[in-house]
Amino acid sequence: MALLKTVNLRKQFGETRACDGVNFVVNKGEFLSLVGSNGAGKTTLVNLISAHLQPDSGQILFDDRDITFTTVTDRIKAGIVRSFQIVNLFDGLSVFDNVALSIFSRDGKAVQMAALADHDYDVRREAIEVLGEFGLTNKIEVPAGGLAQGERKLLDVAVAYALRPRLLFLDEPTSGVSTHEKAQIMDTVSSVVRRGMVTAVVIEHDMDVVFRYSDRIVMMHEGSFLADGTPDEIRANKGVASILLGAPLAS
Amino acid sequence: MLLEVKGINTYRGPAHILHGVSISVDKDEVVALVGRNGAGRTTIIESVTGLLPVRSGQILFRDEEITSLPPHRRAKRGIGYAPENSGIFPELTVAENLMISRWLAQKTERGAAGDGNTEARAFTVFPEVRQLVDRQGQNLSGGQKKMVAIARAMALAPYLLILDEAFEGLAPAVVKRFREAVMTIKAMGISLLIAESNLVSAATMADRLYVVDRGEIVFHGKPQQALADDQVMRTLRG
Amino acid sequence: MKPDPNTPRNRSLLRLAAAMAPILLLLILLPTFVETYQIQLVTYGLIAAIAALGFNLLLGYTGLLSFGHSAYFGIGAYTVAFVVQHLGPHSMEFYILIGIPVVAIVSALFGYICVRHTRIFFGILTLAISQVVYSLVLKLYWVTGGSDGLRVPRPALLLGLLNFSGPRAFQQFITSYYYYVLAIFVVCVVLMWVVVHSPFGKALQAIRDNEVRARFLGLSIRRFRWISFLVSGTFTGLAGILWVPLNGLTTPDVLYWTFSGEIVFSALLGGFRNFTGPIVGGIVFTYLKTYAVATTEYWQLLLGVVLVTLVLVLPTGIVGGLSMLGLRLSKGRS
Amino acid sequence: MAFLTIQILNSLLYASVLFLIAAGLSLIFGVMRIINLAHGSLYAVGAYVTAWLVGRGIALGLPSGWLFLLLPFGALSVALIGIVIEPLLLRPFYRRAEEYQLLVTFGLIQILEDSIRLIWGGTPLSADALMDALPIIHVGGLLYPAYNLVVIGIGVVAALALWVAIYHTKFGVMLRATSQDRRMASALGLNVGLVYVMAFGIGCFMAGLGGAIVVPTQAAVLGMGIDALVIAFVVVVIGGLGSLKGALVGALVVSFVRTAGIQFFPELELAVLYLIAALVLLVRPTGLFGTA
Amino acid sequence: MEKTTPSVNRRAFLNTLGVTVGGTGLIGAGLVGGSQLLKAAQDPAKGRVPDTPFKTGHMTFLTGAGAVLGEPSIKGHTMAAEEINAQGGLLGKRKIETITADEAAGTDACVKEVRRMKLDAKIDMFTGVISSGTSPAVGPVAEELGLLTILTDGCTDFLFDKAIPNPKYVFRITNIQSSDGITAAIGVAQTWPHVRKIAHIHPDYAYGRNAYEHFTLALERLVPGTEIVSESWPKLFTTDFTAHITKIMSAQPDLLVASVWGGDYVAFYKQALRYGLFDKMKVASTIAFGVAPHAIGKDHPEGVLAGVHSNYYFTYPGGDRWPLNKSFVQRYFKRWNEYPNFQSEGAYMALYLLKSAIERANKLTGGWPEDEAIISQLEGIGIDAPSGYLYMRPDHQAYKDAVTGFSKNLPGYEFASWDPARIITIPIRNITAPLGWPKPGTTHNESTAAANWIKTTWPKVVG
Repeated sequence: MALLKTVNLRKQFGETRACDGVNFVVNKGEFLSLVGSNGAGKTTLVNLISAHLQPDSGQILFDDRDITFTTVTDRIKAGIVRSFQIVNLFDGLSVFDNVALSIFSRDGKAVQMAALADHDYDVRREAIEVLGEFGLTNKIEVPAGGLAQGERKLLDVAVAYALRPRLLFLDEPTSGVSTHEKAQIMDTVSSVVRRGMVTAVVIEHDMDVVFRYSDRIVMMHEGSFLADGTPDEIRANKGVASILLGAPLAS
Repeated sequence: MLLEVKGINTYRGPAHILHGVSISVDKDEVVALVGRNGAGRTTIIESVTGLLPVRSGQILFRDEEITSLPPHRRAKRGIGYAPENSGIFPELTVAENLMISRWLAQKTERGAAGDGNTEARAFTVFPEVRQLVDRQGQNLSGGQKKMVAIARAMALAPYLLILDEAFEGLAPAVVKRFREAVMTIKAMGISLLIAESNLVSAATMADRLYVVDRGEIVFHGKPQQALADDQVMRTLRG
Repeated sequence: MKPDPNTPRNRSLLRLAAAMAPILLLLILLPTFVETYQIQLVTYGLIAAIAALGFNLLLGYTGLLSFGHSAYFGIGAYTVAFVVQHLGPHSMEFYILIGIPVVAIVSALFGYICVRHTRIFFGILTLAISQVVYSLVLKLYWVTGGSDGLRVPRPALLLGLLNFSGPRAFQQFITSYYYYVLAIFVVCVVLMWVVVHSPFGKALQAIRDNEVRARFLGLSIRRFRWISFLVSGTFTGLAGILWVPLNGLTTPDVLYWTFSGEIVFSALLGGFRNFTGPIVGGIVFTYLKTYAVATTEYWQLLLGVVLVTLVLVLPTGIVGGLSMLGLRLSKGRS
Repeated sequence: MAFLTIQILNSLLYASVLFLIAAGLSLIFGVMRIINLAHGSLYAVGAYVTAWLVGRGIALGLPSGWLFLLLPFGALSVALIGIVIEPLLLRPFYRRAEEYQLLVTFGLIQILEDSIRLIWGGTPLSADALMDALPIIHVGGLLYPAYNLVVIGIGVVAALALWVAIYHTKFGVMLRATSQDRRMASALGLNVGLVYVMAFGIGCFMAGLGGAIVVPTQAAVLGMGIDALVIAFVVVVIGGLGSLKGALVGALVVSFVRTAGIQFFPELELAVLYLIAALVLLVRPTGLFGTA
Repeated sequence: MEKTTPSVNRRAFLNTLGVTVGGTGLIGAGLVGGSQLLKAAQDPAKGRVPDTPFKTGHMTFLTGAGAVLGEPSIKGHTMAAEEINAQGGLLGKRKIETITADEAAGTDACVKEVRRMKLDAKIDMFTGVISSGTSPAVGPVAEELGLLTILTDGCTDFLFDKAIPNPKYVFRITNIQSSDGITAAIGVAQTWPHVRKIAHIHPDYAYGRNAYEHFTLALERLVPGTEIVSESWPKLFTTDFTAHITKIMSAQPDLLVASVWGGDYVAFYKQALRYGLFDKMKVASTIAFGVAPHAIGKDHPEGVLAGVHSNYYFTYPGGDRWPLNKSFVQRYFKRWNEYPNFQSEGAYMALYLLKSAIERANKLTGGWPEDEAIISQLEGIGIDAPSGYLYMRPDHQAYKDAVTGFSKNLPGYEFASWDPARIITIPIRNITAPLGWPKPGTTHNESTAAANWIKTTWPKVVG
């Protein structure tokens, strides 16, 4: 059951083909990893799907509906949500506000001017619940700018998750954190996502993480798909391993 | 030692990025800094070039302390630099991009030696650049920009050339061309410090390499040792 | 410790009230122990504070530096003057009733144009538009009185309950008007406080901090900026409305770009990253300018030096500097 | 026809001075990303210094031809002020939000305006001896002072010189490199601090030169700087901040529109200028020739 | 109305207006004697007079383009205070202390300043003000504060016509603004009755509008059949007039009427001179020589009707005919190394007017007089001034002869001054609405009482 489909998606920057006719399928309910070396085109693909970039050609279908030319807001409303590789938080706002804002925005309450944000108990309850799921309960009053790197990563996912997406893209949710934090983050993220029955696509470098948490792994190289399969299938694929370690394809 | 970095701590804004990093580059040596995105390679490089101030630690270049010198004074002492995004001035022609380095080279000991035409050496490395001199920076392709960036750093007549992700986003054939260039440059008596995310690629060029992870040097040694080191491989994969 | 989802973590409204109570009490008692002149000056200060408060919704909370807020202040002032000239009752409530919709509409119109840009381009555009208004008011002599401006006599307050005539009318008016402005000021502070703590206010701050991410929360950035502009302009316009009867007349001076500069100055002086900063800044600037003009013939020089020095040594403004000091002191103690 | 010619010359005269002010303003913005609100006041300083020097020169009995040698000094003195101001007052603010830079130069206006009064007082200073050193020429039965042609000439020469300096000299390359990528420029060995001082100095020199050449045709009066700033601002907004070509085209547009305004619609002359600026901003926020 | 306007011969009408040329006039002057102002009061003050300082607040342009008029104002005020203090002060006891305020801080700041001076600095009297924009702003403030005020300029008709129609505390000793335009029109009618095509250039604010309107009104009666061929309204504090000048010249008028003043006028005449404007037409100005005399250069063309705001020029009354002026000019020059202008004289006289009123009130009541007593003495007071005879109407607007002249380079001065043989004086009562004339908004809706008065009472001349 395909939730998302791209058809021959292309995007070129100068002479670099960041997305070279990609046909990408995400099935409902799966936890999928997108892997590949730096510059393979993973982030570009997510940017295209989230309407951060416009494709040069090709089609994007969500729930069998063509959304290629819809806006960011439309796609969020449809349920396509993403986080960012470099943590993108509202540093001047508290941890609580960061998450609450997602809920306000989702519920169309963000335009309310005459109500105190802290006094919306429905939103409050939900925000605290979400933060609880991500293990950030003790930090709710801290400004997001004052969090440690690992917590920022978690909050970044929490902000996206609070939008209650149907399809969640996480761009390197564990980059820049220590190994043991990494496991913690991935444990938290994957359990929350699975519990919430959210379809998730994770861009990730760490193959241990990828193998451990993914239902399916798609590998990109130079703008196109190189491999697609379960962790076991990918593990067995020799080409993949050499690419990831940086050897030229031919060798 | 040509370059000695001793236990530097560097911050980006409030974030503590480098934790006591020490590296060195010797004369006639190609040294690679290997690490994943966000590991701290670029921060090390910017600490060496002076674009980021270091909080503590020491940087010596040709046995002189340069820790608190501004970037332009370091460049004049012979540190050439080609950044990750190549840093080509978009509204300057390639000739003008090269000129800046050439003028400065005339004021340096090394640049003044010989006929002073430091561009000529740059052109021997990348003859293609000669055809591009009238183009504006913004009209170059990514690969061309990278070539010009290296040529420009060469025109400075450096003792040390620092390349940050010099091969990123290049077609395999072009990468090969760049690797040869590195060897040519080394043969000219210029040491290189190369930042790479790709261990195998780095290993083919470097005499020595450092593996960086989370702002620390986690491995230091010959490329073969690195490739053989399971821990290193794990770090680099994730 | 698990936070209780049913209680706001800081009992924010109560805290605001607690913080304001002593200050408010002081302000209420003020006329009993200072002279008319000081009361008048504080009234000017409160009005400047309202203007800066409005301005800061854009700068501090939305991250847009307007260099043309004189336009909204001036339009508020001129609206009152036109009402006085062409419509009947000399009633302050009537002025406010007519004035606020006018400044709101103008702010909405200009804001719609201006929020298409950000950063320096936004600043320049607001500046240019305010200068168009200024030059029109200056040139349309027969309508606006040109550089002479328009006179506004003392209005009656509270639906005509308070009228002022007779020998001590001025003193009586100042005292009454002080309370009048104080009341509106308190309402404005509370309103603005609610706005910046509302979901809308949070969204503005989110947009300020990170426009890209805000867009990926599904917020329509431009619309939020526009509404923020509208609210901001309206507050500043209200300040203009309140200012005219106190001043007795309005001239194109309040539309000139240097007056916008003074509003910016006030906000930065107090500290634009604080809710209270612009309020403090507005009042302090009123005093600063008044006493600079009074002290020396070279008041501009004095003001300029004070400005440059303040910006150099107090980068976060008075309130920012004080809270930093407070933080350091409390840290030192513990 | 003669009147038309004179009005065109008048516009060019005005454009020439405006260009000098606006080009300086634009140059400083282009390189340093600072909008120098005190730029008009620096122009006024140029006018005052020149008028004062000319007055001294006459008192010392300098022959009138020699007085022309004093013109550059008016401009140089302003450049000198700029060279002092930049490292002292502006440099601490490069790392801070742009609001603060605006505010500092706003404070600088007040300091400069009052300093002028402190030094030279309130009576207008005149330097018309320079104007009288040159003949009045006949243009189709009308008179036109040759000095005004000199001003136009200086404007043209300044525009050319600036163009050559920026596009065809070593310093120009450094200047453009710095304006495009400050970090990279310094990593390549350019002393960015020095480039900034020089760019600011040159910008101030242009403003001072504008003041110096305009003062013989008018007089140095208090407040001349504030007015000049607002108009120069309109020029750069129309032409595009940071663009030399923009300053030139903007100066011409403003001058000709203003002259047409005076001649045909005197009631709306000023408002039309701001309106044009606002419209240009709406359609092209970066001005006709600016880049973001 | 127009049809019934009677017509008379121009020469005869100018005679009935009392226009004299050559400065032989000096109507209503007191005895020609020593400089009476400087003399100490003949009798010692009656009663107990405190020796606390008498605080005055003097507001004028200290900064900006208006400072060219503000500096003479402050100098005149200072000199009068120094002279009076040298005699021991007011009533021999109270030294005059002055605080100043900058009019350039903006009309709105001026309002605040007047309040501060009265309520915070506790001044006893307020003087000064130059701009016609400031006086209607601060006049009502002074009234509501009950602050004794003698405005030394800020001459707009609007002040007493509309802003404070029934002043109690505010007096003004400058000639009323409408007399500027009318004086210039009379000068034109007297000298150049054959002009037909007229061009105008006025600063675009109240003063320029008023000058334009009253000049035009008066000239209509004095020289019927003229036509306005060009109008220019430069912004106040414009310095580039070249486009305006070319526009004026392209209209080929016989006469240019200008009310551009201060630094603006200096810039204007210098540019107009080089464009040959003065060769192509007559020029009449209401306030050309109103700046500090030395601000005008030797290069100013001769034969221009160079008004001084209908107030005072330091060479008139000249020589020994009016020693009061001669000695005033000498003392002023000694003190400040420059010649006084009308602002100097106005500010100077304001203090002497006050001194005189206080002395008279003291004689009547003894002790330091109340404000009310001073006010009742000021109303209707007559006093010799450097400019001639100064009379304060009971409605608080002063009368003094309107005066204007023609520019000429005289030996002995570093600047162009007035041709002594061609100075025109007009008794002010003949060119302004008389006491009690209906104010605008009562029985008529003209812009000023004076405009209504001219329209109603002036005949149209023929020949």
